[in-house]
Amino acid sequence: MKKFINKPDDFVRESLEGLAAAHPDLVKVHYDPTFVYRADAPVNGKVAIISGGGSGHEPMHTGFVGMGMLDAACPGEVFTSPTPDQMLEAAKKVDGGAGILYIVKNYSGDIMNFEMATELARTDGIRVLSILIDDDVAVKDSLYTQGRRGVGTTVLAEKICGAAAQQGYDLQRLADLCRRVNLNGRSMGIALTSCTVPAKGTPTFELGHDEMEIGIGIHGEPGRQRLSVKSADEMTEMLALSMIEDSPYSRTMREWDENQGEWVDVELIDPLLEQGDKLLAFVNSMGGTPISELYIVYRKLAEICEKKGLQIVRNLIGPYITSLDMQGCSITLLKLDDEMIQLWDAPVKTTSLRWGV
Amino acid sequence: MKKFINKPDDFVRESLEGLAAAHPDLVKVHYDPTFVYRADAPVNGKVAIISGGGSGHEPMHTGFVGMGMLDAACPGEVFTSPTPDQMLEAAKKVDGGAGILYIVKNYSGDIMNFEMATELARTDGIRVLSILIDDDVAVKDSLYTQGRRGVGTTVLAEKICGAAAQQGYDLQRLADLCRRVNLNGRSMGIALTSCTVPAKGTPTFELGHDEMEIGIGIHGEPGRQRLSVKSADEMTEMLALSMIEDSPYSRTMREWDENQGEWVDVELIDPLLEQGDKLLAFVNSMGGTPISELYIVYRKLAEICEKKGLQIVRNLIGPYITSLDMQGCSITLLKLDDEMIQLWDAPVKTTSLRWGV
Amino acid sequence: MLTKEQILQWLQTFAAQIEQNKDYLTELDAAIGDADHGMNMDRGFKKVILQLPTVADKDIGSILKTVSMTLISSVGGASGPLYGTLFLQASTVVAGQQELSDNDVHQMLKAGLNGVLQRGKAQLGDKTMVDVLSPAVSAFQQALSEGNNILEAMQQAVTAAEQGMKDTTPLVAKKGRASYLGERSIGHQDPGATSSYLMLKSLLTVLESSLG
Amino acid sequence: MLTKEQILQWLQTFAAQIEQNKDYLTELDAAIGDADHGMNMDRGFKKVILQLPTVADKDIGSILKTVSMTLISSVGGASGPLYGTLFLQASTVVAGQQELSDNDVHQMLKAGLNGVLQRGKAQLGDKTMVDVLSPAVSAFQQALSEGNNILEAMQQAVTAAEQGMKDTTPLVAKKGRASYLGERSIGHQDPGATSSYLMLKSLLTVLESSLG
Ligand SMILES: Nc1ncnc2c1ncn2[C@@H]1O[C@H](COP(=O)(O)OP(=O)(O)O)[C@@H](O)[C@H]1O
Ligand SMILES: Nc1ncnc2c1ncn2[C@@H]1O[C@H](COP(=O)(O)OP(=O)(O)O)[C@@H](O)[C@H]1O
Ligand SMILES: [Mg+2]
Ligand SMILES: [Mg+2]
Ligand SMILES: [Mg+2]
Ligand SMILES: [Mg+2]
Repeated sequence: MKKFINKPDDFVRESLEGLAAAHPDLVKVHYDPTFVYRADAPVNGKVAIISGGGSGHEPMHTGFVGMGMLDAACPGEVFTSPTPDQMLEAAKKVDGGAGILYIVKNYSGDIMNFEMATELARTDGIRVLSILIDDDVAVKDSLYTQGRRGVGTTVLAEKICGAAAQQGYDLQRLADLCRRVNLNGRSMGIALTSCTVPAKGTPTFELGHDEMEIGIGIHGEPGRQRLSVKSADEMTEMLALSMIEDSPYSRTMREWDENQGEWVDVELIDPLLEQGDKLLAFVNSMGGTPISELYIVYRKLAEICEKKGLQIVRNLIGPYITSLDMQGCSITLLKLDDEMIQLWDAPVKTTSLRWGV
Repeated sequence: MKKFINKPDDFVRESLEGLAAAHPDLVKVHYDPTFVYRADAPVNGKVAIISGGGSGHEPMHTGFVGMGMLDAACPGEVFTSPTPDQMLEAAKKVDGGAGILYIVKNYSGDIMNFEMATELARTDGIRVLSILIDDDVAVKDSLYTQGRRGVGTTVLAEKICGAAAQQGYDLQRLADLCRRVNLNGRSMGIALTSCTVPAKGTPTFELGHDEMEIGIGIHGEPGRQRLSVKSADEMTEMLALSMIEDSPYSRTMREWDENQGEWVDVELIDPLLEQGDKLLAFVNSMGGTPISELYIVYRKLAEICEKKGLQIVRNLIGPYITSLDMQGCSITLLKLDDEMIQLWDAPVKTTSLRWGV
Repeated sequence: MLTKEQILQWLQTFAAQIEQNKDYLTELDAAIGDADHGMNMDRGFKKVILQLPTVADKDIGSILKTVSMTLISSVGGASGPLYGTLFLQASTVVAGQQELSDNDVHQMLKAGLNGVLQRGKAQLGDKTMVDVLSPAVSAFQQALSEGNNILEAMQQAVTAAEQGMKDTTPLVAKKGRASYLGERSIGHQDPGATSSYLMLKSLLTVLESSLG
Repeated sequence: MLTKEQILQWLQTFAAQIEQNKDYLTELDAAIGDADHGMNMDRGFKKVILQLPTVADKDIGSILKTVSMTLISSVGGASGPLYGTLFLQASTVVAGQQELSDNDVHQMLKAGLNGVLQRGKAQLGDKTMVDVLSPAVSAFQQALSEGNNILEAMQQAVTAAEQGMKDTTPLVAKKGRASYLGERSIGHQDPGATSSYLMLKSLLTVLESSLG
């Protein structure tokens, strides 16, 4: 393994120290428990948004802390969800009195840790709602699995909800918006190489010189299928069609009922993509794929969407939700409404996503 | 070779088509000869800035076209400097009547092609000045080599000069500023892996599992020295000290004399770095190194600069001048004055660098 | 009967087992997960070992609660809340006690299993740690009810645990990360089941060395 | 004497040689440069071959000028302006001519070499195409002055070119990308020198097949 790290055990900590050193105007880092928070937190009267998850997906989430996006991010060890005390302490630090929205990716570890954090926050008198992101269409059924994974839509939900919080949405309205973004988002990814987890030191899986994994998540786990590599156009088509032709996905999700103070099951179904829909197209590098290749993917994606009568009205292209040094790419298609468009365009000032200010 | 490309020969073209499709509000692309230009070009009365070079360094230069940075970028084939007709046509397209500044990296190919373009522009009645960037301290002497290569400082010069042009600097003042940025910038890079040029299909050089190349350029060429890999802190220290302890570098550069209509030799010497200097620290990924590792490098770099009495007052961290999919990183230290700081902070709106707007 | 010293020895033995099998557990997780289970558990139990001296003179309930809190705040991932809840629920049924009767031990193990079931919602056959814990607790109870002593009961529990662990190999995972692999999760032993087996085997080791 | 047809054959032969040696030239460039010389030259000469029919009925000067313009606008890199200038300067001394005397050929080659020297500022021994062109032009002139015919002169030029090409191997590069390697450029043959050798050898092939 060749990486710019010192000891594998110090990877997360030292990377955060670098982040803090580089951007003291934007973020601060608290250690033990570890979380990154807006330098100007708490913002009085604003709902605070907290996300988190395993490290190794940078810039998500730590790079998205700042005005118009996250109030705090809780990084776990590499690919390991953070612990409830991190989330609880972060909530205490950034709570501006209007409550906290946890944006959680649908992994058993993340869910269980955030559930515990939600319960703990409540006993500490902090209002918390929690929304799960599960947008990865590679996972087909929800009955026999943990359900879809949370991937690219997470970034978009954080941006859109971050803008809404900044504009004064209250906690319930924000949670509803976040759920809506999730239901309208779909993702699918391909790996050309495995990533290498620093503590392990060798690639998580081995891919032959002409093989690719399709339907991967973001944790270096193998995908659903191993195929021989194809052209950029063919790979793009596989990804795009798996989303565009995705049949309605229904699942039961647990959400926190503030009034009853307990977890309740809610039935959720994705709206289908239809001709004339406006989309945000997000072409994402898994970390090791350069932007020049992402544009080749985008080129074909735009062509396919046009053919299908889908209108790409916004896009995001770059490495935003990664798997360490993995070569590969994922596409996220988010069906937009006018409210989401306005919120997407709103100013954002974080270390890794910035415009309008 | 596994990449998101179709045919290697179409790599550059299709990547540009994707760029154009993604950002029609910001840039347009002209083909045959190929150049990317500001969607609102020409900007009347403003000096236009044109850069260019081989492709494979994205986002540089094509991702830096837009308000407050470049007016046009001329991409060559991968790692192959573009041709004079590209530069000439781009100049005609973006000339707002106040002349053109070519920002050129110091490679024999780039120099020769831009020299021809300068001569051609003159015969077409367009005022052109041309400044060379040669900031790579890995190249030690200028007598026995082509001289230092142009690397990371190029990005910084394009941003700073772009802002100055936007603020109304005239051509001569802009050229003087660009020369000053170059003289104050130093860079040094390390490769952990080779990149793979699409048309070749195999890595340009082979590195063992525990080897690194130090003093690399940005074209996948081997560096000055091959060493066994070290910790991030040690690698950062090697890079940083080679710049901080760099002795004064003097060289003869050819610049275009507008009045005489010919090339003249100018003697240029870098100012030394001194205690108390204000710096812009630029930690750059070669394409395949994720941002989490760049922050580990930045962490140590900040520590070293502090110890040496150098003040980092601005920074830039990310993949901005790359070598396709190479894993590695480079550091650029630019000594700043107040004028440069103000120009760095000025709004910029390009596809890959954006703030303040 | 299980004394407080034996409980402490158990935790130490388990921590040592985890350290020893760290890479093995991670390799198992690499095949069908994200290559961190060994690291996660080891990080947690290293912290536990540091905490133990501070509570060694407290009751067993307090000790197990400290283990739980330490795991919850240091392991993360799926195994953190699961093992954390296991020890939390186990601690509640032995609160205040300095030693445990054979039945206490059974109640403790059962409470731990129930904690895992509650937190993780996995069922038997989902290819998780439940596939080890559940048959082991049943075997333990069965053995006790047939009049065996704690050592014998634990031997049978560990035999059932080992079988349960091995039986995860042909299963399709339905919970946790491995579930994303669908059919491709077949043929690999579940890492969490493996660490749970080590936990029970560590308890047996302590019993054998005390009584043997 | 060299006819217009022979000039056209030369360009075609050279283009074919480049295509055939594309990977070889690129490999040479990978060792001490950026792995594109074969691709660069091939891209340019494929365009040249497309252009040739449009100027085949013009004079030699016009043909060479078209070659030059085509190379300049399609090769890029260092070799584009260098070969472009070579053919540009060569074209000026044979402007308007339909055939070339032996001395015209010498003037043409010398003008080409001077173009490269002017544009690239390399000196003999800098490990560039100059190390092939310069000794070849000298040998050609020497052979003519000793009364040899053009075929014999060209044979000696190519012998000198081949020697110059091989002699680049032990040199430290002082121009172009290879110069960044310093001492590490030793032991590798220069790609541009190699393509220049192919250019001269192609001319010899044409002469041999016409006269032989
Ligand atoms: N819902 C669940 N119920 C019970 N056990 C589970 C559940 N989800 C995961 N596990 C167990 O956790 C183990 C993985 O733990 P670990 O690798 O530490 O966490 P993560 O999956 O978050 O990386 C699996 O092998 C499985 O035994
Ligand atoms: N200044 C120069 N003068 C003469 N020849 C040069 C000079 N610089 C480079 N060359 C020649 O160009 C060759 C490299 O060409 P090529 O690979 O096509 O361009 P680039 O170096 O821009 O990638 C070298 O092998 C060398 O022979
Ligand atoms: Mg994990
Ligand atoms: Mg080149
Ligand atoms: Mg795991
Ligand atoms: Mg080359």
